[in-house]
Amino acid sequence: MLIVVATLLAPVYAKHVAGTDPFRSGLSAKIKIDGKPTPVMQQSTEGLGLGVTPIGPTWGPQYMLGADGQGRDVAARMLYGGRNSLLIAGASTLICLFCAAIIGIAAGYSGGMVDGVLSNLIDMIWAFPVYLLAISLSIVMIGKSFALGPFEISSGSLIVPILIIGLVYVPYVARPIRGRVMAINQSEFVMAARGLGIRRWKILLRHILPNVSTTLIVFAPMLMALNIVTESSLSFLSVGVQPPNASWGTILQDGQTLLYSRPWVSLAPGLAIMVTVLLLNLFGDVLRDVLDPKSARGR
Amino acid sequence: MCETRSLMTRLRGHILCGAAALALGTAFQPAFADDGHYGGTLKLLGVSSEGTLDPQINYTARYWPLFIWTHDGLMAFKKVNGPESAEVVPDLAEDMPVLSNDGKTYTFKLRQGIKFSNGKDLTVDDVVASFQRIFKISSPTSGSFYNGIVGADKCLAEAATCTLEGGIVADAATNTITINLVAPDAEFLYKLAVPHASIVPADTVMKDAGNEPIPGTGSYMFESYDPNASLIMVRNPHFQEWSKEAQPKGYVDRIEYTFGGTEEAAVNAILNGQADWMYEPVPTDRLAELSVSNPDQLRVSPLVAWWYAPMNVNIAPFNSLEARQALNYAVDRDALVSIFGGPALATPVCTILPPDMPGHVDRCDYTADPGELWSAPDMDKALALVEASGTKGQKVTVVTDDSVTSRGVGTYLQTVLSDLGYDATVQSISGDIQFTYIQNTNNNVQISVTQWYQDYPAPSNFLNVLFGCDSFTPGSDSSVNMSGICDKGLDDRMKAAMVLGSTDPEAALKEWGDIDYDMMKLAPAVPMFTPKDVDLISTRVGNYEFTSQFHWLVGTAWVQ
Amino acid sequence: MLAAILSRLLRMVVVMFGISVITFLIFFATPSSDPAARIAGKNAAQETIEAVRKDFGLDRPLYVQYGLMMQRLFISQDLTSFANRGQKIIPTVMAAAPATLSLVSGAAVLWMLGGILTGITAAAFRGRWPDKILMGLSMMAVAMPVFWVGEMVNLVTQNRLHDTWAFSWVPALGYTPFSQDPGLWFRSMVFPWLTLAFLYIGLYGRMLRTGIIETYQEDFIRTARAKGLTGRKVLLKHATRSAIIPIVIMFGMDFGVLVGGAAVLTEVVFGINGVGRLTYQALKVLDLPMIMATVLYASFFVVIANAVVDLLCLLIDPRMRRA
Amino acid sequence: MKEPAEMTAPILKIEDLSVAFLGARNSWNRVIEGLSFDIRPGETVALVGESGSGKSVTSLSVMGLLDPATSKVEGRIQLAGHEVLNLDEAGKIRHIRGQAAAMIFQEPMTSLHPIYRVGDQITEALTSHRDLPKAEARKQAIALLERVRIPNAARRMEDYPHAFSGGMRQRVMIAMALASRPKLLIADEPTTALDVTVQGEILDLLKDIQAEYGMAMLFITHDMGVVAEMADRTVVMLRGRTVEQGPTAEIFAHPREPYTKALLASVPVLGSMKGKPAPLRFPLVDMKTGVAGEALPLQSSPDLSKPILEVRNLVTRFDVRGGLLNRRVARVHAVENVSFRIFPGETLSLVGESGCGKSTTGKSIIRLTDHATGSVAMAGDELFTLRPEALRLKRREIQMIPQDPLASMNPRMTVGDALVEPFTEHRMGTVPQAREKAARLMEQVGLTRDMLERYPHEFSGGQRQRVCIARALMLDPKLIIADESVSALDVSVKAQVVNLLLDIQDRLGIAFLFISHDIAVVERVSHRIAVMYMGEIVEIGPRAEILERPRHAYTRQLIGAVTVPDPGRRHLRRNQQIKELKTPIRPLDFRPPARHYEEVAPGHLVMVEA
Repeated sequence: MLIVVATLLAPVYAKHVAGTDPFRSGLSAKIKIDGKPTPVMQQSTEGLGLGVTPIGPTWGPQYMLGADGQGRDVAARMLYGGRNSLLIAGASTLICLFCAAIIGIAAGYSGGMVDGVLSNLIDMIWAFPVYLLAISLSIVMIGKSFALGPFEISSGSLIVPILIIGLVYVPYVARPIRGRVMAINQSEFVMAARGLGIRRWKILLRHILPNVSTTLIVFAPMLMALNIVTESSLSFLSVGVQPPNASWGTILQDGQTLLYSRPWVSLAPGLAIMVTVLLLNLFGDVLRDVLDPKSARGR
Repeated sequence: MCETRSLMTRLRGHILCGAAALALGTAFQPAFADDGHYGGTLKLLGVSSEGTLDPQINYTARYWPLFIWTHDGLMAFKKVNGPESAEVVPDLAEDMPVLSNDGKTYTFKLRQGIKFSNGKDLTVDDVVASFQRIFKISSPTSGSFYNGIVGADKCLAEAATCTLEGGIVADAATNTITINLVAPDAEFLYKLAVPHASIVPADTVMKDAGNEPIPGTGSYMFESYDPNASLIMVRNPHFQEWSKEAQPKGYVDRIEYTFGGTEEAAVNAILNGQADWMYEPVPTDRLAELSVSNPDQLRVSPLVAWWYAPMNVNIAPFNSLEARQALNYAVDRDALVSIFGGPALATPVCTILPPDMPGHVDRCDYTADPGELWSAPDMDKALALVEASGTKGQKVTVVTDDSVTSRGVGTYLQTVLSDLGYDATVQSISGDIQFTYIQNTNNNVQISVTQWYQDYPAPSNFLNVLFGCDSFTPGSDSSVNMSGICDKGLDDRMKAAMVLGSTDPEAALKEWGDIDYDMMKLAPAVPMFTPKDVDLISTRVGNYEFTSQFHWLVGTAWVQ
Repeated sequence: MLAAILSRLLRMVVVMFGISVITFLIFFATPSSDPAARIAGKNAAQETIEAVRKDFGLDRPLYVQYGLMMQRLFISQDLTSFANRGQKIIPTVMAAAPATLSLVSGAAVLWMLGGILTGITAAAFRGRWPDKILMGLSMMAVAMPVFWVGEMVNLVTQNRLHDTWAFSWVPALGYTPFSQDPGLWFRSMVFPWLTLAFLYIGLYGRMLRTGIIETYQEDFIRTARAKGLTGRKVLLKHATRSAIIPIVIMFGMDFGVLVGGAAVLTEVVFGINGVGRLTYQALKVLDLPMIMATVLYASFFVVIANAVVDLLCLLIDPRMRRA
Repeated sequence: MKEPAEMTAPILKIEDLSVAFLGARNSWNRVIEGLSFDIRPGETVALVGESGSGKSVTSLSVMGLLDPATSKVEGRIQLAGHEVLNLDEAGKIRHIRGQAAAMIFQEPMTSLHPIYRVGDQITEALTSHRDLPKAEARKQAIALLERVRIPNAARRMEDYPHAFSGGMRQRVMIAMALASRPKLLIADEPTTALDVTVQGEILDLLKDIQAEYGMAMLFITHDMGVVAEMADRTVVMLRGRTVEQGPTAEIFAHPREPYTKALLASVPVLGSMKGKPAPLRFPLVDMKTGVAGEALPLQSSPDLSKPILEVRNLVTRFDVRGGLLNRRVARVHAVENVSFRIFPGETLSLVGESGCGKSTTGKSIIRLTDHATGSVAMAGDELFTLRPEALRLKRREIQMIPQDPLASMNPRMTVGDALVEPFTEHRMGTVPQAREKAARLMEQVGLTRDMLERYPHEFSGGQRQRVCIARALMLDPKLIIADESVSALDVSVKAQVVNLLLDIQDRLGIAFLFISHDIAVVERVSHRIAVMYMGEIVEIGPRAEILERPRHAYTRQLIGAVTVPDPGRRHLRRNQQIKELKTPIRPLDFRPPARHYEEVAPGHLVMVEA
């Protein structure tokens, strides 16, 4: 919650406190430190004078966490990046749950051929290591704009990582959903509903779906936590969010090249990811306890 | 030369030094005659290997500097330090060739008594077979460097039966080789001096030799090659020095090139004296520290290259000359230089021909204060031009590769384009894909960030290759004229200049300079800066020599 | 039994066939991936590209190309890279495998020991501070991106504290084969092992703890206690033995996936030239033959892991042995 | 002859025991209050009461098996000289568990560790308190298995629990409990989960062993029949308190407390219907006074002109898949060639033990399983050939009342919605009409209108079963299949629900297919009875014929195994042969033999033994 609020405040921070645009190169920007204007990108003057180093953390309102290789305010980018990270993780979670629910329910409820085909497909994608699948999809999609129905998705759009991250975990959710649907479909109360002459689609809608939904809800925070890490990994490998847009993963990637001179550019997003994921996992545990009395007993 | 992406990788995120001359100065004394320096093992590091060991196929900046020590062509670039290294000298040929037939026929006399590393004698048959092999194995440059040889067209069409009938004529009795060209080519000798024209034994397999070393005539030979582990070079036991400037006897006895690891690890290893040199550029964030702590281990050298942003003149908004010029006015080269590592590592440029390229003239129109050199951006003029072009508000996507510097440049360009009133975004693609991606017109790339390094020191290598009509093939991944510009007048002038080069090089160079200036009036690209090369070497390496052609000369360095 | 093995093999072939087809199609859907242009080299003439296209069979229909590639990969085994002409694919993958295997096996030992210890300790001290501390650490381990942990480890061991007594023994990043220098191999793998294992210790520890605690609700645990067994025996022999079955299953799957190259992030961060990194680099340069080989290699291990896990289940859980 | 129990000191002495559990919001709920009783060596004391009366909690307290974090135990428990409540978990309590007292549990299926061999589990019980060489421990374990009459004991030592049937597992549990020759054996509902014939065997075994070992036994059960058969003394519990305790014969003959009287009056007793032609309601017992009212017989009688349901040659077989291949390896012949008819207003009961195929028969009839073949005609319409939509509409006429009402209701739907749904689904009226009917039916089944807004988990077991009955009645069915509908209910509730069903039949003339293993209840409700064994009907006929003149050996065995709440039967031994329960799993190439039935009396058919 705190993180959401903090990231929503990003524009306020960027405009009114830091006074910088986190998406604009600030290569020749200067800030005042102790009253003296100091360039954000500091040209090395000693020795051979090779290299330009961005300013380090000032712990003041401007460049609180220092600048990145483009002279942009890392703190401001952290907030915007957090927005994107959360947006991507959230949206991909929804997509994943949606697709997994459809596939899982289709496979689990219809059985027979449909189940056979879908289950085998799931198994096949399962055997494809997640990161490799995500990386290859990213490379394909980033290189190409494509039309999805009436929507043109441009390659730099956030929709690309959202789709990719959303899709790669579908088998991992669809499989348990399918199992759950099959279990519910065999359960006494569905039997009873059939015995009462309730129509098939109504059984699905009124009896199966509401009971699968807890499973889906329990998955949500865990999946979102996973997606945040996946997003950062993909961005770290530069196949995720595209510049100049930011996410915690891209900031980490920027920070990688400054690791030895400006470690805060890496530390900050890493810590942010850790805290967010931690909170999501905790929330997931709580949710599971609330919704699933069986495991609550175990705690 | 050796322009492959690896070269770009090598230069990714670089550096450079105002104190270059100073650093170079210390390494200068060509202390030959000191036999005490012979021997030892040179240890090189690379993050990854780069493919086949076939000198006629491999087109990478990583291996070309090695092939010049294991193989020879009829000609060679001088293996000496500094600008002189751009000169071609006879290598396997005894002398410079005799030109006849209006510059279309070259006659070489082959040196006698040279043996391949497998002990066989070098004969004219080997030379003929080697040239046929270029085509039979579809060498990457077979169609661009050697297509001027008579019979090459047939060979390109039907590689398997290539004979180069009438193109290459050998006379074993007189030990001469005659090469007939379709038209005069002022750059032909350069083309004979690059590794693709290496002379290999006639019985070499007529396909990519892969990881199997092919015997050569150089001072070293490949002993073993495992692309995942290492490449070992040892002395060629049959080598006798015949020309110190073409193929000197190297100092070290053994060269071990180890693959794997990371740049950071390589830096540490060199600092700890566990290795002598690394192929990859020193990570930027270490440079500032190293330039203070270990300045005597850094070598900064100028390169003949440029970073530029080609603009597609065939689609909006850069089909408008004003729009292209506006961007040229608006880009702050100083900011770009600072992305690359500061003024010690890069110099702003305004022209297509880099400063060290023959024919280059200091002229700059697109600056606040037009004159010889770039001074500052002129935003007012740029804004006015955009207004006049009527392209304001259009969408522009800058396509960069995913290296740190390239993305930095792209992001900066996006900022400038936004300032000019465009709706700009950046798209960064894996470097290896990006280079072909931006060439293909099907991808509708509007503007991209890329680099070009010389293959050999000829202006056509920049102007004609990058902006000539022949380099533009719509719908192909190989269409290096990324701007898609084809100006009939300028194209004819370039063709004429190339012909002129074979008779009056001086006049030709002047004409190239004018073409450069006139081409920039059309602004098919934004010239950004010319980068410099930084090498980090161990403290025991002596006699560091740098050539613009093949960069560090590994063979003339010593370790003891 | 033979029939069972055969059917397993058949399933494996089907899965791998599917994966190879998907890989192949993804590749050809990628823009700017014309292998001919990239094999031919920078600024190659159109004729050269055509010649290469023909030479590599890239002008044939897709299904023929697919067949050719499979033939060269599995039968003649001389498939070469698109990106690095002449680089033979199979020896390259085989050469990368030991590095990955070293990384993953070492980490696996650590994480199994660590995870089991963590899970049992936490369950034994349920609700008390050792449990809380261990579970807090586990949650953190799960929450931190592995590449970031790796980077921070590098920052400390390679740079910030490298000159202190604590980390001066840490060699430069990169992989040294065991056969070359066992000592160096070990020292260079310590931190990659720890980094990779950290995440899994967290995962396994949490899962085992939950499993043990859930098992404690089972009737047979009540029976064991009613028999008068010591608390320790109930915990270690009765509760843990049951709760560890899902851990073993998970371990089999994780191990298979990681050996297949899923440790890509760890390999990249620590500069280990393993299969994951090889795959990643092949993907970045769109080197189809290499991608194909590494992806099939990876899926092979996943499928094998599946089979081994099934077998393991039969061994450790007699209930599965029915029929 | 036993020495008088009064002469020796009690082995277990419970004084003023109170137990509270931690509930929601950290409140302590008292589940046992002021419980006191004692057991002397060699004596059997039964703790009897309905669910929630605190019987099991008492036994767990004695063993110290309650989780100290969530429970609070006060009072005194003296066991073989130990103050149980003063012992700590770390060590001393072990002197009690398995040494002074041993325990067997209700669920033999889950009480053995699934992944250890049976032999190892018994050996472990032997060695955990004594230093025994391995070989010696093994020998003793085999001896114990033999003692509990497990055939091939030595070989079966190597088997895992899943290879044992429920009865066999319970024997293993007993063997394990005997391992250290405890002074007290606590048996917590040891036969509840078992089939009636197996129950008899286990009770026999317990009696034998007690006689042989001379140990005391605390026997916990809800079944008055079992109490009568096993216990020297009986403690009747209600909601955590003792209602009455005393010698069993005394309690049965002259119950003093109204609750005890009510309990005894509600127990269905096999044989009590002798000479009664029509199904008979249970007498209603006033809980305050314990006075039983009059038992009203069913008023209406079946209309025998035309069957409402005619089942012919019903066969249901399931494939058993297994192995790494998941191939078909065998077939379960769940229902094999079953034929019968039910007439309007008639109740036909299907009886038999678990796994005999009676529930599958019920499900097959209304096509809730896909594997049935044969012919089922419902009021003239052949169900097996109906198209899905027609079948759906036809289902209105046959309704089911499930065994487990909680599982058969969607936990996310209010009871009101669950009742309205089928009504509107069959377009029988508008939603307000449906709600009105639902409210009326709720009242008819003894619930209130406002309960329609509740969720299933907010009801007690008996109430839920009433809801399920109401739901079935929403569709005005002609036939109701009651699948073990009252089996899981406490006796007093069971009586009420059975009465309710009879009321409905009286009023609406609905036919019932009553599926149950509880022969005493079956006797109450049936017009006719069919006995199933291994998927086949072995005997079918009028109720009195079957129960009073059983012809088939299995029917006799079944009836003989039924416990009767008559302390006079205490020393009865059934002396049945020990056998593993047969399963209807057959090889793929199995061809069921042709069966013939003989009509021994009008309407009384018996399968002819081959």
